[in-house]
Amino acid sequence: MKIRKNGFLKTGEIMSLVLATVIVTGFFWTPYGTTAMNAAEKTLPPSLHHLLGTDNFGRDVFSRVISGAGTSFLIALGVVAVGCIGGVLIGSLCGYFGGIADAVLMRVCDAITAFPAILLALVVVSLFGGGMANILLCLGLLFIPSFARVVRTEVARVRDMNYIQSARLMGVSTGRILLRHILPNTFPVLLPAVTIGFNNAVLAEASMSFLGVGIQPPQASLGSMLKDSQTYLNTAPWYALGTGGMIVLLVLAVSLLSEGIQQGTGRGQV
Amino acid sequence: MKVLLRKILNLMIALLIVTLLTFLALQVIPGDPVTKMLGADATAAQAAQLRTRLGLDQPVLVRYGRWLLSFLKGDPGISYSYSMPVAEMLKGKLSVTVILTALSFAMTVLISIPLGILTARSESVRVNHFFLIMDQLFMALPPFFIGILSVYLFGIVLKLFAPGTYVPLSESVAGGLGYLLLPALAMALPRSAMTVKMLRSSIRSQMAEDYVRTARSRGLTDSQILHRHALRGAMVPVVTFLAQSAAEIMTGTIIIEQVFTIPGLGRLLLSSIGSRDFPVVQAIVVLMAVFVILVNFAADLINMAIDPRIRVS
Amino acid sequence: MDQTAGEPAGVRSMDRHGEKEGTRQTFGRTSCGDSGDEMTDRQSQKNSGQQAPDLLKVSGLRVHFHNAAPERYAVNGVSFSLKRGDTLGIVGESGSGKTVTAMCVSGLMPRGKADEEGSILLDGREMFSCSEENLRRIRGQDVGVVFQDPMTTFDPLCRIGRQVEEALTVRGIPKMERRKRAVEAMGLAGLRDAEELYSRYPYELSGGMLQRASIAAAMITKPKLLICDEVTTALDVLIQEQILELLRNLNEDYGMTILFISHDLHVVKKICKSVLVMERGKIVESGETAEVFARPQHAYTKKLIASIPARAERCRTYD
Amino acid sequence: MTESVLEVRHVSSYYTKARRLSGTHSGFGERDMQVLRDVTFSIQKGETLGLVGESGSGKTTLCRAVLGLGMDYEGEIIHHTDHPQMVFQDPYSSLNPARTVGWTLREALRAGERRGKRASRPLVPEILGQVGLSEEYIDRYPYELSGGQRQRVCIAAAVIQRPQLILLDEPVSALDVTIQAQILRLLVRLKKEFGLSYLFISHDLNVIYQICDRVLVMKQGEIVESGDVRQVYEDPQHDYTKMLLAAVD
Amino acid sequence: MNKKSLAALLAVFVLAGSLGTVCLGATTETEASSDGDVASSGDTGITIGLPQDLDSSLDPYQITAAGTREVMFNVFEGLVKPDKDGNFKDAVASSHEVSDDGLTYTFTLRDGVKFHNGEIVTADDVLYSFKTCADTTVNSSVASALSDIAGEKADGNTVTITLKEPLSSFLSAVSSVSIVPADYTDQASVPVGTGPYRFVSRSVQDNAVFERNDDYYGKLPQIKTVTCKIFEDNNALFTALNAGTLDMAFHLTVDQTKNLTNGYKVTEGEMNLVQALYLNNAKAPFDDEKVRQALCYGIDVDSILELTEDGHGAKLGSSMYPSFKKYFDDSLTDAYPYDPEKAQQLLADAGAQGLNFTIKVPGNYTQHVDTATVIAEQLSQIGVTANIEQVDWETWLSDVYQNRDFDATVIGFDAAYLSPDALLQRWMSDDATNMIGYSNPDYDAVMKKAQSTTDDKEQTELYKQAEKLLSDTAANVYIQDLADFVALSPKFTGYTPYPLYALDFSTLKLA
Repeated sequence: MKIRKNGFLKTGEIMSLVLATVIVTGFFWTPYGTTAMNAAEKTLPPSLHHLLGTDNFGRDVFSRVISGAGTSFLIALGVVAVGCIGGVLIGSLCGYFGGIADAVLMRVCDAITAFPAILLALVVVSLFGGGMANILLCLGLLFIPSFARVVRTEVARVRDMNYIQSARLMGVSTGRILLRHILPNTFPVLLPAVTIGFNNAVLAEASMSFLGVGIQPPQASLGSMLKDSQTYLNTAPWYALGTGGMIVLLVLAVSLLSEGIQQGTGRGQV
Repeated sequence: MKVLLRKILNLMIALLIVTLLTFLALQVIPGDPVTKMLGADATAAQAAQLRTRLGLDQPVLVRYGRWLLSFLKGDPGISYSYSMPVAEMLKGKLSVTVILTALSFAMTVLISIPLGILTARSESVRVNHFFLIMDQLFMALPPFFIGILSVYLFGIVLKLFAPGTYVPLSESVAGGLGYLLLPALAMALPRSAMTVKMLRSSIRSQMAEDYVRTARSRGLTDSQILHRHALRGAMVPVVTFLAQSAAEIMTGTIIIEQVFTIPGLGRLLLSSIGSRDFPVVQAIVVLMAVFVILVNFAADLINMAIDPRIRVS
Repeated sequence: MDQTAGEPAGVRSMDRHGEKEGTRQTFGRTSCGDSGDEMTDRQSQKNSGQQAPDLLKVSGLRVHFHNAAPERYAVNGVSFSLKRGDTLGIVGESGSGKTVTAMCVSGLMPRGKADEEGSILLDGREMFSCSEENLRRIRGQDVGVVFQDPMTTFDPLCRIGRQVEEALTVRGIPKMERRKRAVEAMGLAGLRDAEELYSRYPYELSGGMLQRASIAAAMITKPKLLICDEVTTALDVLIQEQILELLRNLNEDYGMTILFISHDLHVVKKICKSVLVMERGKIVESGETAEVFARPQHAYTKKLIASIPARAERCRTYD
Repeated sequence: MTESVLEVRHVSSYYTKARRLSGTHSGFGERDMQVLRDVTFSIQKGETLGLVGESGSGKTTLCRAVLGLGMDYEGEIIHHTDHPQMVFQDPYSSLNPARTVGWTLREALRAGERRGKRASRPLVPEILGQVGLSEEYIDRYPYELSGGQRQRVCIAAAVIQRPQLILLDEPVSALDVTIQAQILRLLVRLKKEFGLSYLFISHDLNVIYQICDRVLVMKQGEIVESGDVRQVYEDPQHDYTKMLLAAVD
Repeated sequence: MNKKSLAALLAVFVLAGSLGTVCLGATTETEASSDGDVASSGDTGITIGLPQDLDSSLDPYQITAAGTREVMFNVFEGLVKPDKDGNFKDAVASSHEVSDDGLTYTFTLRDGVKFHNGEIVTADDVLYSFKTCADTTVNSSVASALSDIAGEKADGNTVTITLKEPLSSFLSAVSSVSIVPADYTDQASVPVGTGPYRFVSRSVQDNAVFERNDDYYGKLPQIKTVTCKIFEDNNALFTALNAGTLDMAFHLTVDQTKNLTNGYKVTEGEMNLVQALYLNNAKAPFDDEKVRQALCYGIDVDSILELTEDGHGAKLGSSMYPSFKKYFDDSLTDAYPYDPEKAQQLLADAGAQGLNFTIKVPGNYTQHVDTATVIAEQLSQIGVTANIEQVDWETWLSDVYQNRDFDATVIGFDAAYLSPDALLQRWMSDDATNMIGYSNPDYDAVMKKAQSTTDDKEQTELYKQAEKLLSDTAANVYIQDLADFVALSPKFTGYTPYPLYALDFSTLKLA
């Protein structure tokens, strides 16, 4: 499926590329240690040494923002993966077979969407502790319904197409039909769902850390950093702007990229 | 009519599942409310006596059944830690969260529908590009970030409103509502951007349908076509999306109430989860779920009104 | 359905980014006529008194789509005329440009997607020099169009009656009169119990009934010209027969001039007095239908006629 | 009596509201109505049996019943061959849009092999050649092909497993007249080459006349007339058949 | 379906969405309780910010949180009451004498003292208060002091209490026995005491309102209504303060005072509490003294003060804060100078390299979270991984304080009443509130001796010995008495710091 170049795709690509390199390097090296404190350099304004200035412990905000972005990026990716896989599984089963399984699973999905995410997060965190894996698991669970619904409608539509009938006639097994014939056709629908999923995952993780339920210090997380930066809005506004700005950039890059791809394949809108 | 009954049935089942899920989730959370209420050095006898008084010694399902019955009768039980009726604790707070959600939802609808129609009709490529970029930008703004910035900008720098002084509506409707405007907007902005994007693409796809060409052949102007035909069809997916947004706004209030220090359900939910105050948590979660399911049901009804075929399917 | 990959898909689709605006070159022929005021029924009868013999005169029509290859013209220098009360058929395979020609005549060409040249005189008025406002007035008033697929030609969310009378609604005809004329038109189009069907939804009617309603909607304003674009293709043989019967009555009893587009030579043979054969945007042959079918001159016409397994010759080509 | 490939005895079927998923609207308000009424016929080996009738006469339902594609029916359907194949009317939904032509054909080969049809494993280019398409089409996606080319690929896919019976549901009615002729010629050639038998469904009597040996005329789910195609065309018995023939003349 | 009806349809949708929910809200919406806070106009009212909600039960003997005790200081009074210099002056009692053998205490009731519900205070109320307090108080040091009572007798308006053996801190224990009306069972939700302010109402998570007790026997406070506004955490409180909606806030951090832009007067004092990294001695790895000592060497208290409070705050070496001068042993402050190599050596000896533990800290106290963050960073220099788990206040109370389910925590312990026991009694092995499970027989012996001697000089020496034992065995990593910054609106003045964790509304007056 060739993708035509367009404005969105280019900007999206550049932004994602820059962000990805910054984040990946962040995993191995950051200008300063993400937790290295320096009493002498408390709340310094942005300068060449400290691109985004320093926080109330004298830690370099830029390094912490990068590693925080790294954490959020990994969690968002994991959440979308869990949501996507779970969603595709449930969606294709319901979409293809329908019947009671479909009715039951869909009602459970309705219930999960009606469930305030925070409560589930708290249950998981209080049970298993606040590590990245638990947050990833619990958010992932919450994202399954949205993917499931999208995939289910698409699978139901494709299931009755002629080329699926002929595949059945040829003797292709049901599993293979689902996996090799039907699912590739759901990818164009999955892309927007993945993008929206990614954006919501980044925001959900940040909100949970903001409420003190998500990633625990000293690990840098954009949400908890944003919460701490509230107090210093007056003397160190760059602390809040830098952190919040990174969240916006992360989300913007991915949505531009996906918009670009959709435009390119003619499925987006003008 | 049969379709309506089936929808109502689905609604009931979803509600039941939510209440059951909440109830089970709360049993699973570690930390026993009784020790919390009596303190660590309470004697075993005292603990057992309290447990029976609260009915905690019954099997889970019996307790669930009894709770559900009393909830349906409007009495969500007594709070463990504050030993006040839960209804008493909720009353001021529920209306705050509900009004905040309704306000934010109304803003989303009022911003996105006109804007969506406007952008769908504009032919010039430049205008479209501008709107697309604005959409992308606003969609990426997390509500709590907008919240922090606006509290700082409007609250502390410009002193337009005084953060932390939420006056309940019972006292001054203007004061209360005025205070809620900003938090509602903070939640509404990203939502409306998404809705505008969706409405525009939905209108565009309707305008490409065959019946639009037929209508043109009858001499209708573009705006006549849009308002008499295309817009209605385009609304169906948007209505469903809006209902979903209402649900997301409701759960979003938990964070926004924190940023704007509004005494709503969100803060109470967080602290009662901390103190394992099950009746309060249970009541809040179920109320939120009821709201979400009701709004989705309303969306289904409206979609049925718009598209006769849904009535029949 | 002739919508195959060959046919330029760009006819109806949205314009791509950065397409340059379409240009409508006119050769400065006669003006569009009284563009200013509102053209009402009575007035159009009045100035058709000194009617030109031909209701429609197309000369040198060339259409090039922006997204098509540079030298590939959808319509490449088409000229023909259509007398009042005549039924002219345009025949050709998909990609021959027959539908594009119809679109130009009915003024339904989407803006900004193609360059159009040449002249189209409709009842003495030059379509190309008309303002968009006038074109809009002509559509539905002087030209009625019936489209191919009855299932998608109606707005599914809107009752049938309201759509049949729409050409009148936009012309400010009061509600009661609109309803009366709509029911009357539906009756004329062969719909039994039109009163009851008036308030039904499109999904409640069969293909044949929808096509009849579509014809009623097109002729409710008694247009001078009725364009039928593949109207029988999506229908069964028996219903096709009934629709053709209806069109024949409209032509004979009401003098309705019909421009009939189709890829099905059988159907064209049954209804059209004269016929044009088009191939890749050009008219390769034209004349009386019987004459053209009996003694086709052009090689392409011969090939077309040969591939119809017409029952008359009864030869088993595949034995 | 050459042995028969398919026997259908007294098949009747009632159309109950299809098992649609909640949420997706299932089209028109249908009630329980009888779609097939006591249909009986058989197809001999190497024969092309025509089935003509208007839409809603039950042609497609009969096809689905014969192929067992989820249609419940009374009566008996006996297949003397295994895995009959089908070619559909609408070329746009007959090929997997997300897969190349080569992939689809390989998939058909692979499914065939799994069922032990080892036989001579024809290569994909060779198969395409049989239906008049060059090798370059292997890596093409369906949206890059014309209607006629797609139908050729569908026929290739149907023929690849060398089934004895192929059902053709309006295979050419979506195509231009000139292309129709080419496809019909291809079908006849393949029948001779691989000894196939066809159930050829169409609403176009002339196409039926050109290609079929025997013909069944169906009206509202019932076979009203059947017999040798020349005899039925020259001397139609049932007035419904007469009406159909008159309309085409 | 013309435009009009479509617009109508949309309006219905918006209405359905909001009406459905509002009426949902309305079903439980009745007139909100009279908790609307009175605009702080003129001399009548003041709004004070609290970083966390008051305890669920306001019964004086059940109060556990220091934050609740310092507010309820205005509502409840004992027979005697501490003043701003730390001495005990008569309150409900008009006078008190102690027999020279220190065994009998006679209090004469002040006549005409009324409870907030209008009843006159009688000797029976006093007896009832002492008996109920002894049975139900959660404060172990008060309970053990009251257990020393041999008998109580009331005649007319005097109450005499005889002890089994002399107890130097008994008078301070008496100050914490709040006098309550006999057989009044509703203290938990509607507390009634004799203090200068009476309780009006509270709305959970939102506010608590107190009003001047007009028939208070002592000097009538000038401010009529005191509204305490409750915030989820320090940030929210600070934002409201900065915007001028609060008149007063206390326990601010030094950074917050620097970010204050509304021209409020800031006074600095000490919080009078012992902040330390409290280690769960009952659980590995902190049951091993070497490991605890390693942490003491591995944590640089000076840099903690520097980073979190720009150097403010007072270092301390044991469970005693500097402003309690009489018993503060300054020599212990630098018992464990910062020595990373020694720390690592000790860890190696104890076989605990690569130590990994969790610090559970209440999220709503920024000071404690900041200290924990710095500690975690410092320990990572010596190869020790300290994970920080922020929990909300209620969870800290139940998990850490009551159920002792923690490795380490950063918190501050205050003195419930002005006596060394209030700070040291807790660490005796048989004490119910000994949350770190510290058990050291020598410490118990020294403490018992200290509590029973009547010679003040010897007693002080014994208490200091107890403190030294805590420091030698490195029971916890003692850090500081936090600097307490109080911001007060220029409209008010008269804030007087107390030598214990108390906030006296009655001294506040208009500037």
